[in-house]
Parts: sequence; C-alpha cells; structure tokens
Amino acid sequence: MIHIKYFAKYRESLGLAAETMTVAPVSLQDLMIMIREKNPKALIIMEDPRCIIAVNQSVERNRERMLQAGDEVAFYPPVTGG
Amino acid sequence: MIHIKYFAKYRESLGLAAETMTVAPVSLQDLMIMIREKNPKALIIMEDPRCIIAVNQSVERNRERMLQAGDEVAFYPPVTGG
Amino acid sequence: MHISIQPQDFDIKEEYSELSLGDHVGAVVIFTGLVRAQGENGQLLAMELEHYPGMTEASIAAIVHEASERWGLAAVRVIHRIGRLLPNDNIVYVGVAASHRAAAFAAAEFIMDYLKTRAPFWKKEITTTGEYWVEQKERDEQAAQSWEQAV
Amino acid sequence: MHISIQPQDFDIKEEYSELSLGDHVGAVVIFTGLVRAQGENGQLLAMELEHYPGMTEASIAAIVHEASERWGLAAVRVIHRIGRLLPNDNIVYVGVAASHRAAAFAAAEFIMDYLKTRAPFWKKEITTTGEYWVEQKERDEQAAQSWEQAV
Repeated sequence: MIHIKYFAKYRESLGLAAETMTVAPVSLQDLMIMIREKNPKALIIMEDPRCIIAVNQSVERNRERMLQAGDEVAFYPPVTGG
Repeated sequence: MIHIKYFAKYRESLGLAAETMTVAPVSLQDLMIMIREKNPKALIIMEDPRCIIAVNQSVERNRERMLQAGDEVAFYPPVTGG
Repeated sequence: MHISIQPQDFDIKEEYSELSLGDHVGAVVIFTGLVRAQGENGQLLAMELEHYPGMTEASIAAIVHEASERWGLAAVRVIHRIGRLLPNDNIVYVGVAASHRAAAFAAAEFIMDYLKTRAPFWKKEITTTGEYWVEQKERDEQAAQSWEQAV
Repeated sequence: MHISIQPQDFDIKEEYSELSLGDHVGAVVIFTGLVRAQGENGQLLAMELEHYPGMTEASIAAIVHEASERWGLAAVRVIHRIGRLLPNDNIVYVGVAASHRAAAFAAAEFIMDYLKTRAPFWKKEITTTGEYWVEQKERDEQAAQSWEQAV
C-alpha cells in the first residue's frame, strides 16, 4: 500500500488531501500513470513540469525510483513559505 | 577660542579630555603644531598616521582647513564601536 | 537548534533570551517575516499557511544543520506559523547566534533563502476579490541557488 | 528613524513593536552585538564604552539616512550602549523594517559595517591582566569599503 498526499492547489483541484493505493512494486512513473487513470482530474498535476514529488518526505527527481509498500509519495506545487 | 577634545587612548595618554586654545585664525596643521609645542606628550598623537581629526563633528582630512573661533576640533584613534 | 511549526505567535523577548545565552555569543541576527496588507492579488483580508507536517520540520532541520556546519553557529531558532494569519501578523522567525556578525548575517539570510524555496509551505491570499495561491518568485529561487556557487 | 546612545539596556520586545508597525512591513532584520566573555586580551571582567557625544548621534543618523535612501526602508532603530558593560551584556541594537527581506538584510549589515568603522565609539577591555583599548580590525574596514564598490 502506497500513501499518496496532495498539497495546496493540487489538493484543492482534486478535492483530495490523501489516498492510498494498493499496488505491486512499481516505479514512481508507473504510480503516476495509475493515479491519472484512476482520476482524470489528476492529469494536469502529473503533467505539471513544476510539480514537486517527495518520496518519504525527501524530494525525488528520479521517476524510475522503485516504490515499496508503506512508502509515502507527495505531490505539491512550488513552495511559498517564509 | 578653539575647543579641543581627545578621546579614548589619546585622552588617557594626555590625561586630558578637553582644552581650549585662544589663537588667531590658523590652519588645522598650525593648530596641531601649537598643541604639540604646548604639550610634548601630544607629539605622538599629532604624528600618529591613524589619528582621526574631526572639525565641528565632521571628519576632516584636509590639514589646510582654516579654523574659526568657536570651532571644535577632536583627535581620536580608529573607532571600535558596534 | 530549535524548530517549531505552530499556529500561535512567538514571544521575541523569550526567543532572544534563549538565543543570546552563552559566553561565545558576540552577534545575533533575527529575521522576521510579516503579512503585508497589500498582497500580490489585492488588499488582504487574511493569509492561510498550509504545510506538509513532518517533512517541513525535517527540511528546516536539514537547512539549519547545513548553516551551522558552514558558519559555526552558537545557536539557531526557527519558528514558522501556520493556519490563518491577518495583515501585520508575524509569519516566520529565524534567529541566529554566532561569535561574529558576518557569520550571523550570512547564516540568517541563507536559512531564509532556503526556507522560501525548499520547505513545504504554501501561502494563500484571501483578498476582497477572492482566494489566490501565491506563486513562487523567480528571485527567491535565484537567491537560494546563489549559495551553491558561493563557497 | 530612532537613534539612542544610552547606558541602560533595551527591551527587544518594545523595539520590535515599534519596528514592525505599518502595512508595508514584510521583513524585519534585527542585529544585536554582545560582550563576549573571551576578549581579545584574555578573560573579560568588563568592557567600557566611550563615545563622542553629539558626533556619535550625527554620524549614525547620516549612516541610517544613507541606508534608508538606498534601500527604501520603512523604519530603522539604532541603540548603542555606553559605559561599563559585563560579559553577555548587549552592546548594540540595529533594527530595520522593509517590504522585502533582501533590502532589510542588506541595510542592517550596511549600518553595522559603517557603525563599526565610522561612528566614534571606543571599547576598552578590562581583563584579569589589565586594561586594553580594542584595536580596529582590518576586516571591519574592508567590510565598510565593500559597500562603496557595490552599487
């Protein structure tokens, strides 16, 4: 089971802060395809070149990264704190 | 009458914080000669290349500057505040 | 190192007491960021701060650790508020204590530049004309990247 | 602009209230300098701060005025203590309020660099081995001069 989180405008556009998906071991890229197949509204997020992806709370730029059961994957727009 | 002030280690070495000298209109350079003639202990200050001179509370680098009655002339070492 | 993500305001006097303790402390630099009444999308009624619990604290800790190593700091304290804030409210506090001022200034600015571009916070402006997510500024990203060249 | 030369300590909370007022204030940078226990001439018993009354205030006002013009600041407050201070005592406070952080950081550092090298204050260390006037540091003069090139 992968824990998926969305923040800020992504959370708002999906109307969803978190979900879980039960999957066989997959790459980050494959998970993103599965997400957008399940929820067409996620397409714009998965294709947003500015989308930041964190795996287990660390930014992950490698879409080939293999995910394990229990991993947390977050999708968020550029940050604006401070 | 010129008001003369000494600060920090200059004040200590002279044992003098302030004095006045009644002089005809003189240049800063001439005043410095008069000061050291009057007080040999002032020689080391007047010849200190790091000595800063302020006339009427503004730093003055021009030793030809003509002084007027009532002017305030201060001699002080490099500053170390902050 | 003290890092807190909290809805409530901070007490700058208490923070200063903690920061300035210690025989070696010769310089303290404090940065605070506040909500400006004029937002990027008009007059603000409020600002909402969202964050990613857990990752936020970890990413700030990493930034502070890097700054401490780089400048040999005596103490660092970071507070970032979340939730609904009003104009002129404090948003963020970064306090740095060091032996000398150059280190304290550089570290405080470094921490702010990274906090602005790396820590997962998002601001939403609630204005008289609607609600708007704040966009990241190019100059903030440039400021953060400038520290990678300057070694 | 508020400038004070005083023997007594300051209240950082009151100072912050004054500084952070105003709709346009988005960033505040505060610098404080403290007496370090380890002086340049050994363990400090005390530090004595001498100044040139009148000229000190005027020279700080000139520095603050220049910073305000250069960075368009919302508020600046400077407090410098004089007299006998003990280890860990505050010496100096510089608070700058601006719309954005780059201006606030630059102005606070500029004011400190000039204050260190232009304002007529002198520090004397009272240590276990005697009394010593502090010497001006070459790096402080270089820091002040660096602002003249960077325009």
